[in-house]
Amino acid sequence: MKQMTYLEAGREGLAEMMREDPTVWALGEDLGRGGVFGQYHGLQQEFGKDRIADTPISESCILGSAVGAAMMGTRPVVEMRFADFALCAVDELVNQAAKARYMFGGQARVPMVVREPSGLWRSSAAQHSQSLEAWYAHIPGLVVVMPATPADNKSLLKQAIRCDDPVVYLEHKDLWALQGPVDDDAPDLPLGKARIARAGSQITLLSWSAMFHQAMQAAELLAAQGVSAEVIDLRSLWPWDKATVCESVGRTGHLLIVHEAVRVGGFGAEIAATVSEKLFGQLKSAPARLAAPRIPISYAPTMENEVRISAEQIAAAALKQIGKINA
Amino acid sequence: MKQMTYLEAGREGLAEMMREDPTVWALGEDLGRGGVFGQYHGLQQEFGKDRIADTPISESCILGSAVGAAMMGTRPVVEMRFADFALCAVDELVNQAAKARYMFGGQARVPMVVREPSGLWRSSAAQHSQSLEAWYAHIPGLVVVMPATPADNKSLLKQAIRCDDPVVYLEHKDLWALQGPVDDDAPDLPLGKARIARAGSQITLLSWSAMFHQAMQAAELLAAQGVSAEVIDLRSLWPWDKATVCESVGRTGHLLIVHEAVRVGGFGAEIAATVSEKLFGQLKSAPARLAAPRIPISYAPTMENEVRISAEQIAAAALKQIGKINA
Amino acid sequence: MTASNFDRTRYSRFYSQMLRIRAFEQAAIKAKEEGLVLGAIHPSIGQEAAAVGVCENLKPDDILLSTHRGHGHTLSKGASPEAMMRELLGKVGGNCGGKGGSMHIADFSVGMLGANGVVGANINIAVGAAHAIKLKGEDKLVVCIFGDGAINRGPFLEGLNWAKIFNLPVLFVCEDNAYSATTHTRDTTAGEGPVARAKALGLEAQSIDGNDVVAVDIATQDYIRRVKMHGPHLLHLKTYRLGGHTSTDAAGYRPTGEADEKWNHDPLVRCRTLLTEAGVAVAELDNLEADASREMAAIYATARDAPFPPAIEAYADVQDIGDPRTEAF
Amino acid sequence: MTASNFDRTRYSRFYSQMLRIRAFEQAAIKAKEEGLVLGAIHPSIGQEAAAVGVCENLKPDDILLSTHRGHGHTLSKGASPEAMMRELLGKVGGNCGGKGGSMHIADFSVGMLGANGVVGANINIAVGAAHAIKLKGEDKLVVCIFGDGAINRGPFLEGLNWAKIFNLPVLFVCEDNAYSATTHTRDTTAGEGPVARAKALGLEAQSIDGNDVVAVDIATQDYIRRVKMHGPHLLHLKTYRLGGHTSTDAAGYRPTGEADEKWNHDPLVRCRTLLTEAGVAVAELDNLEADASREMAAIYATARDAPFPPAIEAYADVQDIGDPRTEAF
Ligand SMILES: Cc1ncc(C[n+]2csc(CCOP(=O)(O)OP(=O)(O)O)c2C)c(N)n1
Ligand SMILES: Cc1ncc(C[n+]2csc(CCOP(=O)(O)OP(=O)(O)O)c2C)c(N)n1
Ligand SMILES: [Mg+2]
Ligand SMILES: [Mg+2]
Repeated sequence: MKQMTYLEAGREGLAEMMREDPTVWALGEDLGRGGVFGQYHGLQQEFGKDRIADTPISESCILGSAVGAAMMGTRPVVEMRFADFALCAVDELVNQAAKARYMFGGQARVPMVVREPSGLWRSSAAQHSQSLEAWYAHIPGLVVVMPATPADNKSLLKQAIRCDDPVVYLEHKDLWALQGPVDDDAPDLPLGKARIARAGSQITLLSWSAMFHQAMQAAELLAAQGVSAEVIDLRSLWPWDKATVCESVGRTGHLLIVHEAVRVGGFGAEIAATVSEKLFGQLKSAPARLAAPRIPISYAPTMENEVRISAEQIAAAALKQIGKINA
Repeated sequence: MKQMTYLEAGREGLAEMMREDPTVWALGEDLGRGGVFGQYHGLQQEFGKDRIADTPISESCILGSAVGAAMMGTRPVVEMRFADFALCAVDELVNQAAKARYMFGGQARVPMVVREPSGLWRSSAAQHSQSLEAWYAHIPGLVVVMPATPADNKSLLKQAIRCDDPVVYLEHKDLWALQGPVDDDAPDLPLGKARIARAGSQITLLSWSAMFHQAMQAAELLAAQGVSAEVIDLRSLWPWDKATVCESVGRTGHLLIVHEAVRVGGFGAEIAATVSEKLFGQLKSAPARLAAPRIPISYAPTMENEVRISAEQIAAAALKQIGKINA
Repeated sequence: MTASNFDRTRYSRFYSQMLRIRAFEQAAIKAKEEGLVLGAIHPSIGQEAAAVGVCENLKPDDILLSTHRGHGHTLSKGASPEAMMRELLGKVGGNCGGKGGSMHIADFSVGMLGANGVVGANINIAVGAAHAIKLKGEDKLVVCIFGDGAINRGPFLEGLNWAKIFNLPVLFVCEDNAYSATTHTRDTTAGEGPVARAKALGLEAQSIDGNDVVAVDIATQDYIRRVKMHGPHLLHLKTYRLGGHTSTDAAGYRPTGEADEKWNHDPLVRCRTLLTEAGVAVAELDNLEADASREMAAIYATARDAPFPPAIEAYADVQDIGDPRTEAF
Repeated sequence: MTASNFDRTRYSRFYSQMLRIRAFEQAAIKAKEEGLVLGAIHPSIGQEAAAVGVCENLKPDDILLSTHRGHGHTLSKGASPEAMMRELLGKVGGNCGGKGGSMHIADFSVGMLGANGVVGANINIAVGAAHAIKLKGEDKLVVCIFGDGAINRGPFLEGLNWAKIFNLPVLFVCEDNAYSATTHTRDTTAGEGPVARAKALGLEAQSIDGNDVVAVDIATQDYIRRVKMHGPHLLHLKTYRLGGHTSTDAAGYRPTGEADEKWNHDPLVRCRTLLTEAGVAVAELDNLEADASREMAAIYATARDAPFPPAIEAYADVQDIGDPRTEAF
């Protein structure tokens, strides 16, 4: 199977969709030059300036125009550069894209993908590092996808583009260079399905995006200590795969949710609350959350690291949760 | 004690602060005419056009300019008209106001209040009805306040204005006309303290803003059926009064959280998850949430009512939760 | 405009459309007074010439985006007034199935892609619709109508700049009724207004008496041709909102006498005068007026008697993936 | 400008400041190459005349807002380069205590209210700062510097309109280096640019050769006087970014030869020529250059050797109410 990076996989997914469907196009700043991280490298050469459109620095129009273009039967892929800049276009996403189909009584479809490179990336500070997936999951009308691997980034991006709903597609900046196998013959994944990436019996570690990889490492560390952890990559936050999660936690009895976003009001809270509701009585411990403190993100590494969750921290929290060590 | 409406109480609170502190001023559209709901009625006459400023329809500048004005030692009170329109100014609130103090290493203070009339108001449809408090609670740097009564609206607004942090102050549109006692001599409330509005022993009903009144009615209905419900008005979402809530739930063993916002990713999830973490083992049931389905808000009352929680629904959910009736 | 080249058939039709809009809104205001219309409505009484002069020039597959004050535009674009009235009453058979109400009125079947509850938001959406037209190589255009207040929001700059950069087929129409809600827009608008701003963004633009339906018609025809050849243009239509911001706003903030004076320029009266001067019989014009009233009275009655949509419809048309009807378990 | 009225003392000082900026940024680029600067830096090499010509005219309590490319502005406003270098390295003693880095550099003690990571966001903030000045009746002004790319964002329209409406003491400065990241701004900007847009919003505005520090100085003096009398104005400074968008951007997207040609207009060389023509001794100018290098070399060394802030500082300065240090239980 071929190996490629997370970044290349996204690019290949987009290119394949553009070849397959002439109504697919992409818009954003500096795309002709490949986009700020190179995610669009070479695409303007293949597809021309109309379909890989270089835009002004006008986030509200980038996103807002995509709403109009989507309602008119094209499939725009919007590049927001940094998830933080999408905050310049929230009316367009939340009041317009997410609601158009509904408030017009089903007359509109808004098939668009909003790519928002998200998360911590060494010393990018408070305005270039945020993870706001919980916001989008709270908004009716939006689909929310967060791929963690190259294979998923290709497959899920393609599915997001095929989807008739507006999809917030959050790629993690720290995963761009991650290498992994991508199987061109694999059927594309349905949106909303989690993956049990590692089977285990004593605790379920649930995560997504970059944190998933920390969870996998944590499972190794736990294995070394004789603890069998199941690791789930949630992949989509809306819809989220309650069935897979509950089935797993039903078996293990312990759930530890790990995400990079701020813990207060993070999506981990929704999962924890839901799992409690569904499995009360079957749980051996309260669903636990390991996530960022409620502080902005610093530039200096010492302070920035305070919002980073490591595999060691996850393993320690898991051990504590299953009662192997004390607080 | 004098009686006044929630709207009048807010106005009086603002007027008192403006008399007390010459750096307090308000800005927004149509304020000279009293604001869209009359919350500013008469204030321009008293304080002049400089301190009750009529602005262009420029939400991003209304909020963004307040950030600059706050950093320069004034205390702007920003009127957003409808919480939904604040979505035109999210960069200004989240990337600027909330982070300025931090990212400049403590050099800045951003003492501003963002008033966002929020929530359902008959047939206002998808773009004039949203409750997005969960978003703000998730953002480090912000204080989030949601008063439910006239007395609180006066007292908490004054405290929000006095506070050196940016405060998102969500008044509920459906409460404007609510009458209640306001004690001018009462000391102003600290931000972040919940109120046990009705003592009870068998279940804790936790709510805020307009839903608090439904919860109070539900407690009446429950009392009529011999069930003793404690009712808490949370008042502030950040900080939220974990101590009061946990103490109550520790006694009753059951927690039912009721909010008007969408259930998925709503702040109820945070509370439910936290209470589970703190009180696992002491709980008689999983913390439960009654809140809106994940759908946009309709115009026609039949459909709009699907996102409204009634006292009857709360009472029924509470009975079910404590095992008095079956699913 | 001399009597000889005055197209009586055309402007009789325009007059009739203006009468229909007026009658529709009068019926809606009545329905609001009776508690039948549940949300706010923003009547466009006094602005009908702008709506009709622009929208009568659009083909069914041309695209229109409007504002919270969009009844006139929508009707003139060809939407069924019955479906519109039902929508205002939140009834079955409304254009948006009762989900939208007045502020979200839309009829995609006639190319009307929606009013909008957010001032200025339609500008970016319109530009995107035009972008799609360009990408698909279609021969149609987008008309985006917004108020004088909207030119102070960011999308005005971002959208017009965008349209020009990508050379998109959009006709921007600033329908200037002098007020933004309860504030005179002059007090919140720096510089010379929409035409100067549009020109600074590289668009051709002009101001027109928006209460003169013939002038609006001619300018629109001209600009539609130019838009198709040279990309985006802006028309500034100067009109006046004869009523309040919403139907329940008494508009006491206006200088005394202002509205009374403006009633002398009622575009319906002005159009009627032109037609009579051109020799159209008074009886014929009276008939058009009576027809419009009758049509809207009938519509009002059917809408009133129609049922509300079933509650379960609230869960439809949210989204396909993660549909709330199948997602909740 | 004749040799006779040329103020040698003044422009020697300006030259010295430009040299200090250049030397600071060269030191920063070196530190970045060595892995000491952790985040991205956006050098302003080639744009020093704009920074100095504007900021040397500001009093300590005048207010300045800048962009992601703000080292020059900040230094010229009087911030300590040592604190700035420490900030770039995320070290103790940085202006922002290591929390901000290059893109959030700020020194409130000299009226420098921050660079900003969001293009155009400083415009609304600046306008609000000026609003506070007006409310408090203070005699000072706000200078808001932004790039050519920022004029395509909504805040440009909203903020300039606002400043004019409220007649606020703001000098807007569009520092036009021809590029927005990797895109030539001409390709994304409709119309004639910032001056035309500002004029359409009722502001007086003019374009200046931004590489001519004397021209910038004179225009700034004039505009500062006018701002204090008549409210907001805009200066458009045409310059050129001699390096890449960030220090690690090779800028291969520029037409061959473009940058080489522009190096001939290096504002430092131009200023030096003026000074020598005015009779300033070459040795004196060489000394200024050596001083600047020495100063920044020393700073670089101390910054490099300074420690990182303790991790616990991450929890400070978030907020008073709901402070994360006391809230977590
Ligand atoms: C972004 C936003 N801000 C404020 C409002 C509230 N609002 C509704 S209509 C209106 C006035 C709009 O004025 P104008 O654009 O001139 O349109 P008109 O009502 O005169 O037709 C305002 C302020 C809104 N709907 N959206
Ligand atoms: C709202 C927003 N969009 C995009 C970016 C990414 N970005 C950073 S600098 C830059 C180019 C800005 O160009 P210009 O305003 O001309 O300033 P210059 O970099 O040339 O000094 C871009 C697009 C951003 N920081 N903020
Ligand atoms: Mg108007
Ligand atoms: Mg530039």
